[in-house]
Amino acid sequence: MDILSLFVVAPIITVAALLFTKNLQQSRVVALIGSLVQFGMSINLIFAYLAERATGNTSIMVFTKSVVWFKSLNIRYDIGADGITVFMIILASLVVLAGVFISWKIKDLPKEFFISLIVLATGVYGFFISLDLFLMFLFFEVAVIPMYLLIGIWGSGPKEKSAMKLTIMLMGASALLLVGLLGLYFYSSPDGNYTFNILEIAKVNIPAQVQHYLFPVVFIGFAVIGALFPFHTWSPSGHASAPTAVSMLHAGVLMKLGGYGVFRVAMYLLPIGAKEWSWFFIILSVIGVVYGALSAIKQTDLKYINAYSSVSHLGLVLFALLMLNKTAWNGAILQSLSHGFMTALFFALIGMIYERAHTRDVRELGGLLKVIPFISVIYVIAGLASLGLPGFSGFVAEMTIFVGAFQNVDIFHRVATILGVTVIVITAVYILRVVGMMLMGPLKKEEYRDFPKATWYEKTGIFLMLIPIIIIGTTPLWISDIIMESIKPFIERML
Amino acid sequence: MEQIIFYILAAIIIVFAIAAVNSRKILHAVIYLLFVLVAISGIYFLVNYNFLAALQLAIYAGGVIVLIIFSVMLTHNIDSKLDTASLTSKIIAGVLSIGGIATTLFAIYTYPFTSNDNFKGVEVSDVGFKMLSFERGGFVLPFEVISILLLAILIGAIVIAKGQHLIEEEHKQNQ
Amino acid sequence: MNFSYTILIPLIPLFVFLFVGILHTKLTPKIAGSIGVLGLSTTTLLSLYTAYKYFFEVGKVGEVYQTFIGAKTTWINFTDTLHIDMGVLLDPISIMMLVVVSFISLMVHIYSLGYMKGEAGFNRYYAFLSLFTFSMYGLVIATNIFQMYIFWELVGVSSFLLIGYYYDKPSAVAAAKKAFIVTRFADLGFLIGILILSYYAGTFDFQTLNDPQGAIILNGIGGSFMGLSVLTWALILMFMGGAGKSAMFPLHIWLPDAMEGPTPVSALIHAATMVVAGVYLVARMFPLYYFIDGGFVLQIVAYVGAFTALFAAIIACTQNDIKRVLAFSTMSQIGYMMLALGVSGYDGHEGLGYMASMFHLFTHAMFKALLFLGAGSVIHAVHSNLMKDMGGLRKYMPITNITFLIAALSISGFPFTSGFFSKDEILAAAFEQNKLLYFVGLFVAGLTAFYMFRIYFSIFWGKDRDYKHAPHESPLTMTIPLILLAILSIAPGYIHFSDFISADRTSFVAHLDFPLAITAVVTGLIGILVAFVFYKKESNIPERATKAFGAIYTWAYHKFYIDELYLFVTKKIIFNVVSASFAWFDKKVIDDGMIGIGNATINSSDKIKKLQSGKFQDYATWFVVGAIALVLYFLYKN
Amino acid sequence: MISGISIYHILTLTTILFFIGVYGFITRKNLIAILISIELILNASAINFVIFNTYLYPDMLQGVYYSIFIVAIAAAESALAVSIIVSFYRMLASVDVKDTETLKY
Repeated sequence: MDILSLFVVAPIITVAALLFTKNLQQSRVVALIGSLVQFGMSINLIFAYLAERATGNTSIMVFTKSVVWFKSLNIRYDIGADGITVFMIILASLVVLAGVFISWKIKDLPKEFFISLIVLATGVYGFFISLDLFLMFLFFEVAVIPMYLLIGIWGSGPKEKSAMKLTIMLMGASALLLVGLLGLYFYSSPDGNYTFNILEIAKVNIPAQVQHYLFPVVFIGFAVIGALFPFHTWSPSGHASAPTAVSMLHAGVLMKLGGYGVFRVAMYLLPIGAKEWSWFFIILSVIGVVYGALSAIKQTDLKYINAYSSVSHLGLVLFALLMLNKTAWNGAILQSLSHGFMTALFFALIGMIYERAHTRDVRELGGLLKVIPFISVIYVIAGLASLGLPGFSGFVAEMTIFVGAFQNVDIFHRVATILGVTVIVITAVYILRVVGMMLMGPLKKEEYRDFPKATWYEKTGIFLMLIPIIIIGTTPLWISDIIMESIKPFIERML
Repeated sequence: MEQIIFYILAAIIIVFAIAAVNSRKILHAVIYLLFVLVAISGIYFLVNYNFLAALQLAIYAGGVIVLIIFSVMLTHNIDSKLDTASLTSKIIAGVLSIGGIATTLFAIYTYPFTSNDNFKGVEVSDVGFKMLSFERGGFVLPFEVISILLLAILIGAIVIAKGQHLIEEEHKQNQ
Repeated sequence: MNFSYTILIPLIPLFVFLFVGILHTKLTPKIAGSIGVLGLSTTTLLSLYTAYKYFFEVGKVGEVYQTFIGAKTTWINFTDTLHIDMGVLLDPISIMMLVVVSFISLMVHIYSLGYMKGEAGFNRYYAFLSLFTFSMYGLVIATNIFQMYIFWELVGVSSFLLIGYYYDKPSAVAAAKKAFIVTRFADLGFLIGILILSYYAGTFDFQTLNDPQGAIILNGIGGSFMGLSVLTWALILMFMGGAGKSAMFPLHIWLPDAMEGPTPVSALIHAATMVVAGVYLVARMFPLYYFIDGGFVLQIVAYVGAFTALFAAIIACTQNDIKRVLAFSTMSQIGYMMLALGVSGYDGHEGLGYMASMFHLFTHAMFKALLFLGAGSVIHAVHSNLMKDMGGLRKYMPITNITFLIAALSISGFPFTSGFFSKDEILAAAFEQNKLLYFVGLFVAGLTAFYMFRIYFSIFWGKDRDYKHAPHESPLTMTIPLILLAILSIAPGYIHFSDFISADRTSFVAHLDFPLAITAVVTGLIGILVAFVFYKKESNIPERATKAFGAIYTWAYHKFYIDELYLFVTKKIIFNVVSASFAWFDKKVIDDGMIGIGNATINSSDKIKKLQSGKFQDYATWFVVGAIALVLYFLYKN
Repeated sequence: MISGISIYHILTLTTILFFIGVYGFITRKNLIAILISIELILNASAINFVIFNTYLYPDMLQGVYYSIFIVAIAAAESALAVSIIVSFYRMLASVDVKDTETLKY
């Protein structure tokens, strides 16, 4: 078994084992062991990756494996990894692990909950390692469908409606995506030997006319899950209704599939289309960035605030990708990672606060620093990280994006960039508004005094998210260099 | 002579067909249908398909009409008048029919049929031999298929017409 | 000379921060406090040692002070040429700032042992102080503009945390938020400025950027935008960042509110160190500011500085909260420094303003910290910030009285105090360059003397108020810093700053210009005299004066309604109109639009469903229609 | 072959007959009446088969066979239809088309 296929196999084994568990105690332990193994594997993966690169392997993807799966259509089980994949997998495995900790005390149907969670993780891992468009699409669907169950069953509030909205919008996007992928497939070879393999398709130059039509299809198909304006509305209500661990996984990992797919497929395979369309999508993404942030200011539900902040932050990812240069792309990947950890941390904290206060309305909360100091302090830290304070990952990512975006000289890109930069102020406003209203100030209600302190599993979950934020934020060099190295072949195709 | 007979038959067919679809008494409609069917068998006679004409008379004019009359008897009061269709639906159907006639006739008249004149008529024995022939051009297979179909329909018709509660009663009696 | 040990200067406070911060629930206040003081003492010694080594042993090669890079490592790579380094840059101004920061910070650390005694968040307070000190060191020793920006943000957040120290007080929370957001807004300009500058210059590095013989200054790269070169725009935007941090008009509104923080914090952050970061930024980039577009941006700097100095001084005369008076005074003095930088030249004696600015920065840090700490001592005694609750305290608090007086004299430019020398240099520099600015400066000097002595007399003279319990002198931990600072409010005046700090790094001789000095002193004395008449004894003169000024007084008392204007723009326009309409738009238009698409699908399927009526005659009709249509199609196809 | 009558004449007749059947099928409200219409339609097509055979391919018998089969199937169909009608009548006491709509559910 090769090192990457394990990422698909391990969760499946976990799911199989979960089937035999009987109660919460058993299933959470199994899920924990499973996700710990995955986490260990992802850590191992980065060392294996570095070792592989150290041996002088300079191919775009390492650890590749190719098995014919469906011969007549030339669908293959093609997998491989580069630096970006490696970090994405670490992100996913960490968030899943933290998600298991956060759901330590889940009440209803624990077995089914953990199964759905791990299935979702399988889809995510599979998506990141696939080199075959069909396989990628398959795993994409595998990741999206459990979301419906997770929100619809374990959610809160108008959960059915939110789950429906989320699933339908994402399915609509994947329908679009499928069209795009099939388009790629049928132009993948001039002589009829069609292939879904990304690296193979990249060797063919798809005619500019075709790229012109395919790019927006593929881009939007992926970008909907990356919360591209105006297709972001599934995200606030979806997040608000989802249970904590699902929000974490969804905002932290699943929404990253969008940017990752855009980068891997849309940009890599359709460079001419990307150049032609970039102006249009830059406008959309800048609107998304500023608009998401401005909408967040006025929200009162913590999860809504965070969801809009995600729209804003992920808008920056798309914005950076559309800048079409190495630095910005590096920033986009860093931002994906950074936002993944930050937003997962946020949702974890919001979940904890909700569990105690039974409300997420900031107007009803106040002075929580006094009663749950640990959670509140981490919330402040997460907030500061989110508004791009140096020393946390957000700063590194945003600055890389802005510097990268500034490499485009023309006035359109300049204006777009400057508009995008304003988000650092708006973000500060809505983060500090929450911090000021909810954590600081006098205690709003007396009953808040009896809030239980953070438990060990909550703390573990929190630290799992916080530590990478600080690592990326303080020592970004090695991470950004690995990513930079992996971006090179992609950017070369662009130029 | 044949020409005149044909026109007479054609007139009978059309007039009684129209009467059959417009009559407000169901039994009348059935009788009109009978006239139409008989006139059609006349046309078969005209083209020298005697066997077919006989078949038409026996099965259609004999069997089917009787069947329909029986069902009318079973389900209708003899004096009851049928509902007429609404004017709109009549207009729609009429326009549609006239349009269909126009289209089809246009298609027919623009197509140059090349008539073949050496027609001799058909012997009944030929029909019978060919029907049961399993050589090239034989019709034994459709014949068998039709017979199986008839059997199935026979059984089906009995079961359906018998109705659920009758079957159940029978079932009880057996027990 | 190997300066690599200087890396310890920021790292020690960082370590203290992490240690105290993580263990803040475990440590007793005593241990936390001593760790903080100990750490700071070490860094102070290191800074002094470095200053000594640099200025007196290795700094000067030939006639020029050299720049040393104590340590440097790449932090992140952006493009092939752009990368952020983290390092230690040592040159005259950074070392001077190191000394200022470490000394004031040490004083505040010691002082806080007494002032903050018994506070619930004592350990947290010391952790934040260390965080601030670390960030400020990092800012000061930055080797490149982006490192500076990083620590710039960090000091911002430390300031936020410390202003919001009393986090259950809504006004403190609001003030903290305001401080952070306003400076953040200014930093937006700073960041864009950095982006523009670095794109055209291809580097973040100060040494490359500031090289007067370098390509950037000589060639003035980049095109022009709206009549000014892009580099000028970059510098204007960067100055915006500096103006935000240094509370220059119109980005000053956060500073008075920032007084909600504990008084020692105000002394450290909002008087002596952080707020002068803007001045330091301009000084750091001075060659660029001076050479690009013939110093166009420096003119802006000068006028903004002068205006702020005047504006803040006028408001200071009307405020009743002593900390607010001091806050406006700080703004006014920083305006002075900006003014001095703005009128400065580059070579030799031309660079008098630059030197004066740094000199004033140094002296101001000392006496303003002293004023704040003295005010803190008073507040500690009477538990109020308001002047009406104070009076006649000289009997109860002799040490505070004397030290406060020294500081007040110093800031008023009384002869033989350090403030006298530094202010004189500034006025001299302004006089040489721009008479208008000189007179503004002179007028402000008079106002400064007036409002300082207004609060001095109100606090320490006049008659006693009915105190709940008799005020008493503060403990030793608080008075020792006061005494040390009092000494340093006088002594630095006798240092020849021009020997050490100048725009072009060569020493020159700055003479005391007697006519100007005498004018300034007389102005100051008039100010003091007026204050003496007004406030020495309770009288109705102030009230009459207030009436005489009428509307102007009311305006000034309300800080010229700038806060209200901001509040209107942010609250009414941005928050209630823009943001609310965006939220509405999202809910009603986009979300409902998406839901509408779903509903439209359902509705249309409802409609289509009717086609399947179950009436087989309908089906037959459609079937015939279709058949006819098909026939027609095939007929007419050919 | 009918002397003096071309294939066009006969086809015209069958077309008219066919569409009369269609008209009846659409307008009639009674199931048995509809059955009658269906018979008309079937007969029209049966004539067509025979006529094509006679006029165009006189040496073959295919048309005849098709007609025979049509007759057989028509008979079977009427039998089945009648049984359904009877059964339907027992259920709903009606042979109206509009009542058959309930069968949709």
